[in-house]
Amino acid sequence: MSPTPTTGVQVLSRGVWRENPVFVQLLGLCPALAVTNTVANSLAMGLATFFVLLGSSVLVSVAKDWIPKQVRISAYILVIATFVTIADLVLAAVVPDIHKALGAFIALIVVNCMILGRQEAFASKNPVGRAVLDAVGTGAGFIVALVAIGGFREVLGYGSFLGVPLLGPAFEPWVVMILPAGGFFTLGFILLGFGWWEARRANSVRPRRWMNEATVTVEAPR
Amino acid sequence: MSAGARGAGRGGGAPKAPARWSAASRAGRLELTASPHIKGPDSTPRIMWTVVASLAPVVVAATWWFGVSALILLAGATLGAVATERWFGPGGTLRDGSAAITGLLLGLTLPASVPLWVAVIGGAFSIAFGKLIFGGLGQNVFNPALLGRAFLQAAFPTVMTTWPTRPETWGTLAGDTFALPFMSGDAVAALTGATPLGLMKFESVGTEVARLAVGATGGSLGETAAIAILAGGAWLAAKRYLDWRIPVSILATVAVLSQVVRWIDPSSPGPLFMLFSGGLMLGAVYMATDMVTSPTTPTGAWIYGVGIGALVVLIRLWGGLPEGVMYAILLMNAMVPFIERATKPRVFGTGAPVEATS
Amino acid sequence: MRAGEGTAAESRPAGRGPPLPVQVEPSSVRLVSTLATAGAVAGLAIVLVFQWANPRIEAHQARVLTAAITEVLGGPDRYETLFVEGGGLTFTPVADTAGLDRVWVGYDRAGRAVGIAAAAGEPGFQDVIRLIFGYDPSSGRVLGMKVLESKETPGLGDKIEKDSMFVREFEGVSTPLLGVKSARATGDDAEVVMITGATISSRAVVDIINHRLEAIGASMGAFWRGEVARAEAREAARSGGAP
Amino acid sequence: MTDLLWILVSAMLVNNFTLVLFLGLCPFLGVSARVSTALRMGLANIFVLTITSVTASFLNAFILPFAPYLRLISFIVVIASLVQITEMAIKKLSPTLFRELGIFLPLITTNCAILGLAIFQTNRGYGFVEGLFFALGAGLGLTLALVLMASIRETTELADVPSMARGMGLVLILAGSLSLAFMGFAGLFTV
Repeated sequence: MSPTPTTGVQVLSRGVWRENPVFVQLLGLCPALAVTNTVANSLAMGLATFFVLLGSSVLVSVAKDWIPKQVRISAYILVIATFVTIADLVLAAVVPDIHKALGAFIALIVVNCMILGRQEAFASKNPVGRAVLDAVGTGAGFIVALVAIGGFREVLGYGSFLGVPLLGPAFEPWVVMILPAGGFFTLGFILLGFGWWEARRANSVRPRRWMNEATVTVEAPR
Repeated sequence: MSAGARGAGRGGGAPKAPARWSAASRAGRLELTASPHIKGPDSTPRIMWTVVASLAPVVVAATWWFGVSALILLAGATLGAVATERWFGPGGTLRDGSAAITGLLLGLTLPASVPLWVAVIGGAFSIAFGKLIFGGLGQNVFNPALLGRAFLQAAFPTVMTTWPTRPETWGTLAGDTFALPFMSGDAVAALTGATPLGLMKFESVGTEVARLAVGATGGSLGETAAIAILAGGAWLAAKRYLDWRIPVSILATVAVLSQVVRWIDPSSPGPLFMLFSGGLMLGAVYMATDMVTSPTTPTGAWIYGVGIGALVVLIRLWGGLPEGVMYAILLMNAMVPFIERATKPRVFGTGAPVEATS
Repeated sequence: MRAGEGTAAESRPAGRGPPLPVQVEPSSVRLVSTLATAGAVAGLAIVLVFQWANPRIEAHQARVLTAAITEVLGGPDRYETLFVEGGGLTFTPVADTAGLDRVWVGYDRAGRAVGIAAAAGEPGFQDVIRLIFGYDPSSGRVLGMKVLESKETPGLGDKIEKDSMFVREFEGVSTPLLGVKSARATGDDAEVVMITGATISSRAVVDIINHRLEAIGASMGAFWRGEVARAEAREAARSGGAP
Repeated sequence: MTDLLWILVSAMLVNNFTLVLFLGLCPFLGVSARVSTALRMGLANIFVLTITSVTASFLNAFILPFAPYLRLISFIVVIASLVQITEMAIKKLSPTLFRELGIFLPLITTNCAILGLAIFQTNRGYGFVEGLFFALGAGLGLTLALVLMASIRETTELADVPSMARGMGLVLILAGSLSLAFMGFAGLFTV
């Protein structure tokens, strides 16, 4: 991991790109692959996760002095589960169609390692303002990643973007992109693209920083 | 990350990946050797081009039954594979012919009516993600041609399950072969029939074994003429270019299991039908025997073959798909590293304690 | 264990004085009370949101159900819920309604029953397919079919809900249904032509309806005869009382 | 009986938890570098999934009809504590088993597959026995996917993988290929 950033802008921006939760840290892959067959679903899942992350970070950061460290993980999970239940109920009441499309995966935001990770690594150690910046940055990075994956899959799999047909009626859709295999392939393609780009850019100066970070993050026990 | 050294130090994997070839190709030489169980003067190019030659009767049969479209598609799939190998592969690996074989085999598994661009994409996918991503020849896990076929089947399910009838004249296209890239073909143009397995599964209609043997049925380009495939396979087996244990164990398993099922349920298709229909012959002789993706030990070869046969019977008789040879082989490809471990007692028994992460 | 320590720690004003020394092991009371407080707050928040959201969710579910029933019964004026109890259909079951299987009977403007809608689900190609269909016990014909939930292959198996040709085949088809390939269709009343390339999914739809009718078709018939008798009685009473 | 068989086969092969439903991806990607580790992880998963299924059946039958909105919270809290208690019990009763499975148990608790199983089981209305078969199928499917992936990864370690594909890129392509191969099981035992 990179050294702790100092300015608020850095706190905000690193989650979006340099420490993108999906592409770099490979966290929260379950929703990132399971519901990203269209951009609309990706966006809804991204926003729901964003809401939960932001809410939990604020609450954890505010309450950090009252939570004894022995029960902190349980307390975080309780906080996260509360926000997820709220998000689940609100989505079901306001946008029932999207709620049906996302199905059980809204509830599974609870076990998104990214959210718990941010509480443990940042919100519980920083003042509210910085926790908000961190949550916004990380949440935005998650949305960016989900929409990128969803866009790739929807354009190839349905020939449309956000439901708007792009490629004409004669386009032969690549059904595999909507299927589970397409989810793995899409993220695989994107990571290969990063790997290629990084290998080309950095030649031997800083070899494979992306991939090393990614590997280390995933293999370390949470 | 010195992957080679790390893996070799643990001794966990199969010793079939030759560390040599990258060095050799970097030096600009073309002397490539792949599977280590081949000894003597048989170089990789020689084996590969012999396999291509042995496919001649199958290609002739495909062209006979499906007309000019067959030739165009076979050329397209081969071109897609060879071009990908040329552009993205390590230099100089084209001449060993392995990319051409992959393309040709993939082409033989396509229905005659698919658009040309589908065949080209399939060939490119086979080589790029079936082979090059693992580091090239000799290091891939899945049979590249079948992985490409599985991808196409998942990507374009309608196109890949439309089986045209024999065109009226040899020069008539079997479908919308020249559809614009990424656009769907004109489905009305193709007169569609059904494969013998589809007829059996969905309508309980059998097909005479004699027609199956010569290929006068619907199906993929190269899978219909069982006799042509057997001829090519026998020649290769005689030259010891393929491990006879694999096709024999696959075919025997299918025959035995389908006979057993027939005793229990007389309405199920018998062994002869099961053996000669669908892609079983092509898969057993040319796909499952791929030296890279099949086990190297004799015991392993038997286990692998029996596994494929059992999976074929399972999917054909109880699955939702009429045909399962492709999936059976891919699944057993995935099992090969495991089979190799299990059939090498030295490695399997000692199994050094390993830490959770590295 | 010192009583009251948990509360003392809780009430310590935030921001004043140094933070709690971490070396001191907080008592179990403190740990439990923290979690209990958090749980209580969480429960309260959820209950409040639930109070707001639940009527909307239930209204939506009712709308979806009404739309589906209206569609498969060919637009009835209204519908009533029927419960399957003891092999018969009844409006007023003896047992608790929560555990009972239910169907819906639709009425036209004149109050005549037009058909019964029933939901059912069975495994298809990928996962369970759930659907609802309308049935007319007097003619033994299906009135319509709508897939409620399926995960069949996009572009192939999902034609069971998206291909209007296939869906329309269920309007007026006589039972038990017969799934046939297009090449073998004979024009029989009971035939449903299956989707090319999605035979398993199409056949699953046909089987689901057939199995459901096998299970409750007889009770539907019995209920229907009673309903017809009641309608006739009403009719007779009205015509008898008019002059 | 056929229904139970279908539930088992569906959760294990047709709708494999990892390769089709994307549940349990963290261990699938993180703990699949060695076959021996993967196997132990899989066994620990089967164990926890079974406990989860029983717990979820119990909660669904006796507690949640009164407060459906607390489902998520009670699932996660009760299952996490149960796994922890089990871990302590195993540590006391069978140190050998604890060495084999113990270190994985806390890792598993925060794994999507566990909560996913409880939620799917509830949404599908499975009872106690059906839930057990579902959990067994899911666990076997997870183990199968893990072990296959691990044995393939051990082999590809020897391969001369291009630099851009080292790390997770290749693993994800492999997962996609496995997912393609598992499509062959679609429709198993439904006709």
